[in-house]
Amino acid sequence: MKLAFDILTVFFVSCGAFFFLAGTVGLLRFPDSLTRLHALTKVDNLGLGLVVLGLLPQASGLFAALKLVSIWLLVQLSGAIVTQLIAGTVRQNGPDG
Amino acid sequence: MPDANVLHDATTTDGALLVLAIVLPAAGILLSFVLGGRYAERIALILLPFGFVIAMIIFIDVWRSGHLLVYIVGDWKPPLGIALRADGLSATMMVAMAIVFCAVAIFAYADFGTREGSAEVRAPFAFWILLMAIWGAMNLVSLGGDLFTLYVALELLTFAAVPLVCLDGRAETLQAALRYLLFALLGSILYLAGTALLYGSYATLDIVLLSRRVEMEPATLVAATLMTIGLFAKTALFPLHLWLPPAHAGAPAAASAVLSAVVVKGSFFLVVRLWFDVMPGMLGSAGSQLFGVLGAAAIIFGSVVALQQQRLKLLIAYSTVAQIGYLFLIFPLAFDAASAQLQGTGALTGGIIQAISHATAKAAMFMAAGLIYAALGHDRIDDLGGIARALPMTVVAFALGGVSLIGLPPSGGFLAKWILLEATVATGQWWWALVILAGGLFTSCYMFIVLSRAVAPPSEPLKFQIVVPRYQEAAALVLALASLLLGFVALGPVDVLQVGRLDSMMVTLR
Amino acid sequence: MTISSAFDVGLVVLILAVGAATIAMREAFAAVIGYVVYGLLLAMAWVRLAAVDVALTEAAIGGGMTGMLMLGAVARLRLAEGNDIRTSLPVRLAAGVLCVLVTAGVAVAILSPPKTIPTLAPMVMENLAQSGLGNPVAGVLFVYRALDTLLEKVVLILALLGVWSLAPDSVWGGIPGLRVYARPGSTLTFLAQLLPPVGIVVAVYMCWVGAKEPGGAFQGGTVLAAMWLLVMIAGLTSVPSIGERWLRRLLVVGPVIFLGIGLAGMVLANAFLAYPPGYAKPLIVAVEVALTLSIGAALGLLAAGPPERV
Amino acid sequence: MNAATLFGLCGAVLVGLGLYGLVTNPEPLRKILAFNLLGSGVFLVFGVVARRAAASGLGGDPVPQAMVITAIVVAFAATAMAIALVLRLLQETGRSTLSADDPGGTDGGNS
Repeated sequence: MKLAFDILTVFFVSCGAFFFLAGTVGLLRFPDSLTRLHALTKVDNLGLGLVVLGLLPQASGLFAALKLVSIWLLVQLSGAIVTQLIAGTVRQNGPDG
Repeated sequence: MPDANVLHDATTTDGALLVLAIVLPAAGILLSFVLGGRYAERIALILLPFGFVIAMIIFIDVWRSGHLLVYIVGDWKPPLGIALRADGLSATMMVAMAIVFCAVAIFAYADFGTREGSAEVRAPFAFWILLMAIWGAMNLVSLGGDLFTLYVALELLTFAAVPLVCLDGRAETLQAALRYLLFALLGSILYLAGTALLYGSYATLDIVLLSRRVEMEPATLVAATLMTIGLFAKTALFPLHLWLPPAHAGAPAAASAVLSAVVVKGSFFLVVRLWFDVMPGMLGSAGSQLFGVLGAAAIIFGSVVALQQQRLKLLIAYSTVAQIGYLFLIFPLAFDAASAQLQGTGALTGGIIQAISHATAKAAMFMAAGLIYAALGHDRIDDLGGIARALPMTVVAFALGGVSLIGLPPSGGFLAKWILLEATVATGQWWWALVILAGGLFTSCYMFIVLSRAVAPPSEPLKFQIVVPRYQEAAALVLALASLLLGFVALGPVDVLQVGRLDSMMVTLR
Repeated sequence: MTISSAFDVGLVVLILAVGAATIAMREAFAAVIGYVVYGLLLAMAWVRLAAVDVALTEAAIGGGMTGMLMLGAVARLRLAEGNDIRTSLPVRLAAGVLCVLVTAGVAVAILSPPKTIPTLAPMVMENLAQSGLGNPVAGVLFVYRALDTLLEKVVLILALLGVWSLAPDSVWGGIPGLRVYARPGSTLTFLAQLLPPVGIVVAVYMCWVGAKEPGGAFQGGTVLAAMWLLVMIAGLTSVPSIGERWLRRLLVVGPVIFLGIGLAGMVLANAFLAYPPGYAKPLIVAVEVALTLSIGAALGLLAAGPPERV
Repeated sequence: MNAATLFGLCGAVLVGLGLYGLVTNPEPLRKILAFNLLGSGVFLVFGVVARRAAASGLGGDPVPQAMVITAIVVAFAATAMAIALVLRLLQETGRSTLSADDPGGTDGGNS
């Protein structure tokens, strides 16, 4: 049982880490702000989501698991909104604004 | 060791006075802030005289009993808790500073008084609260028995002093304030780094405990060096003085008086605490000579630049740079080659008297310069002609302050320099005597320039901007007289400075 | 090399790289962004040093609030004239030598620890039970070294007064110059409506657990300040003028209660800032709650800057 | 080398970096940033002092940890005041420099 949990953790966290890596490469390599934002949201949603999912089996109890999920939700929320704000600014002021 | 167990860690009778000396200003700040309007002024004017009374009682207590006053805050003894201690040095400093604060408050009543019924005004509201803050911070600097508490005191001092510089909101003073702030922050962070390392080595920051535990180790030396550089920056010791002249010369007169007389003495006091109390055996001969060289350079440089100034307030500010130099001559002179220790006797007494006489004299001079500026609308030294006839009391106050700076008898400056000269003879370090005498000569030169212009007839009839209130002139004169008559303490309670020194010295001799 | 020490090395390298970048970068904006990242990395370092209380404070204040303050300043300074020339090479070299010396000094001090490392931890724990607190850091802040904590609150008020005193005379008592982006229906408004309830719960939680576990008045106060600023920036609530009675009262309520309880200790217990036996915990919690409010208000207003309009 | 020493050396380097930025960078805002870097290096030194003194089941000595919390708040207040000064200066003059003779520029070279 413990082993199965550990395997799950390793799998999901690795997947999450992959998305983090991909998102970071995108952030550095993509040509303009909007596409970079696109790359970043992948990190927020999928990357962090997978990491949290992977950590859930290791959580010490229901409360800790809830805390983990709420971290993901909060990052989702703030990430999405901040991305919106940046994108809005870009649309308003042009790519250099 | 007979007194190794005397930790000064029990609250003494009257120890509560020490708490009062810190709580009163803190409460005054909070109350003024919340009540607003004219209350800041009223609260400050009520509390500052109380501060003088408290300082006097503490002083008399220490003097009469010959013992420290101690208060253990929260009933937690060091190293876990914090002790407040009043020894001879701190009691003396507190009284001297309280006198300056009271005089400044009277002086400032004219510039920062608010009329009945008017709304809250920015500059007065800020000024009175900041004045109380400096008062509280100085009390804490004097009484704090723990190096981290003293860090908080230093920060209190910084946060109170910087806004005073730019109260008038002109671009030059804003720039001076920013520069001052950066220097002061650098100073306090270096000081803090030193406390971190000291705590790491000895697990206490209590001054008495530390003085018993310190050993010659790399970490301790690094800590002491960092703290000293930080404190030098705050004291504006040459060559870290760059911030001082524009800041002190640009501030409103009452603020300049406090900054020059009081604030720089706070960090100087901590240098003394650190080297004389915490680690008297660490400075060594070379270190004490280095301090002396910096002091001598400050005296020469400050005086020479002061001589070249066109504006009165800048001249006084550079004179502060020079006078700070004297304070650091005490280190080579207090160094006892036989025991390789700093001895807290003759030279230290001279240094403290110099600090006090400079505080009173310089406050008086800045006030006088402020009055001259207010009356003429400028402070160009070349155009001071006729001012001596128009504002005789002010010019006399300025001149008397100068007498003390030069070191003519019976002034405090005379007594201080006399003691320092005696120490040069006793320790056979004649070269410092040359510096002391040269400094006096320079000071007489620039005083002569200013006074000769002031008594000269005016080139054109003087036009006065305002009528200077008498009590402002009187406040300046009283401080100048205090500085002039300070020399007479030689007949009285000079030995109070030794209270509390002997035992910490003996312990480190082990 | 174990995984955790590899992590530490990686973390240190990252911290130093980002730190050096904030110094070396030409663009002020990029440097500030770098500093925010740096603050978060540093918070991780604090976790690795087993100082969760400090990590929370560093993340909230060092990274968050300072970063926000700096970003606001950069935005305004962009309009300023092009800045002066770089410092000359000899000066930079001299400064470099000085800094290497300082670094070497501190490094030597760290590499030569005393043979037996002295600590106050046992003494702190021994006496902690008396106060009923479970968090040793809170014990130091509110029991053993309460004087420092109290005076530091006064420092905070003074700093705020200092910031306010920079205002021109004509706008004294006016409204701080916080930039407001009020656009009803915008995403910012949405965030400002959604986040504060969560944030306030977090702040209350932090303040409440501070007695037992990491957290406390500083961290809770910072979260409160952040929420308040968010709501003000989104234009959902107006920025208060600095003359408001309630605002002044809010700012001093923490230190005043702290001071009051401290003075009461002279009569009811046996010293200033001592707590009567058995009442220590409730009194400290009361002080912490009041301080959380005052700290939140003070930090928020420090970030908002001096008054700029009436 | 243990983790505490590693972070301690990191702190030492940060102190140097911050000091360098504070002395050499002409822009006030960058000086303030450098001051914060310098400060955080000093705080790390506190952290190391705390960490290596771990005892009684604690991860570190709580006394220096508490001191750091106090110092972080003070450093923030200082930053806020410095930035307010810079912005006010900008308002008055349209510039934000510290004039030609730069504080800490030529003079900071002594120790």
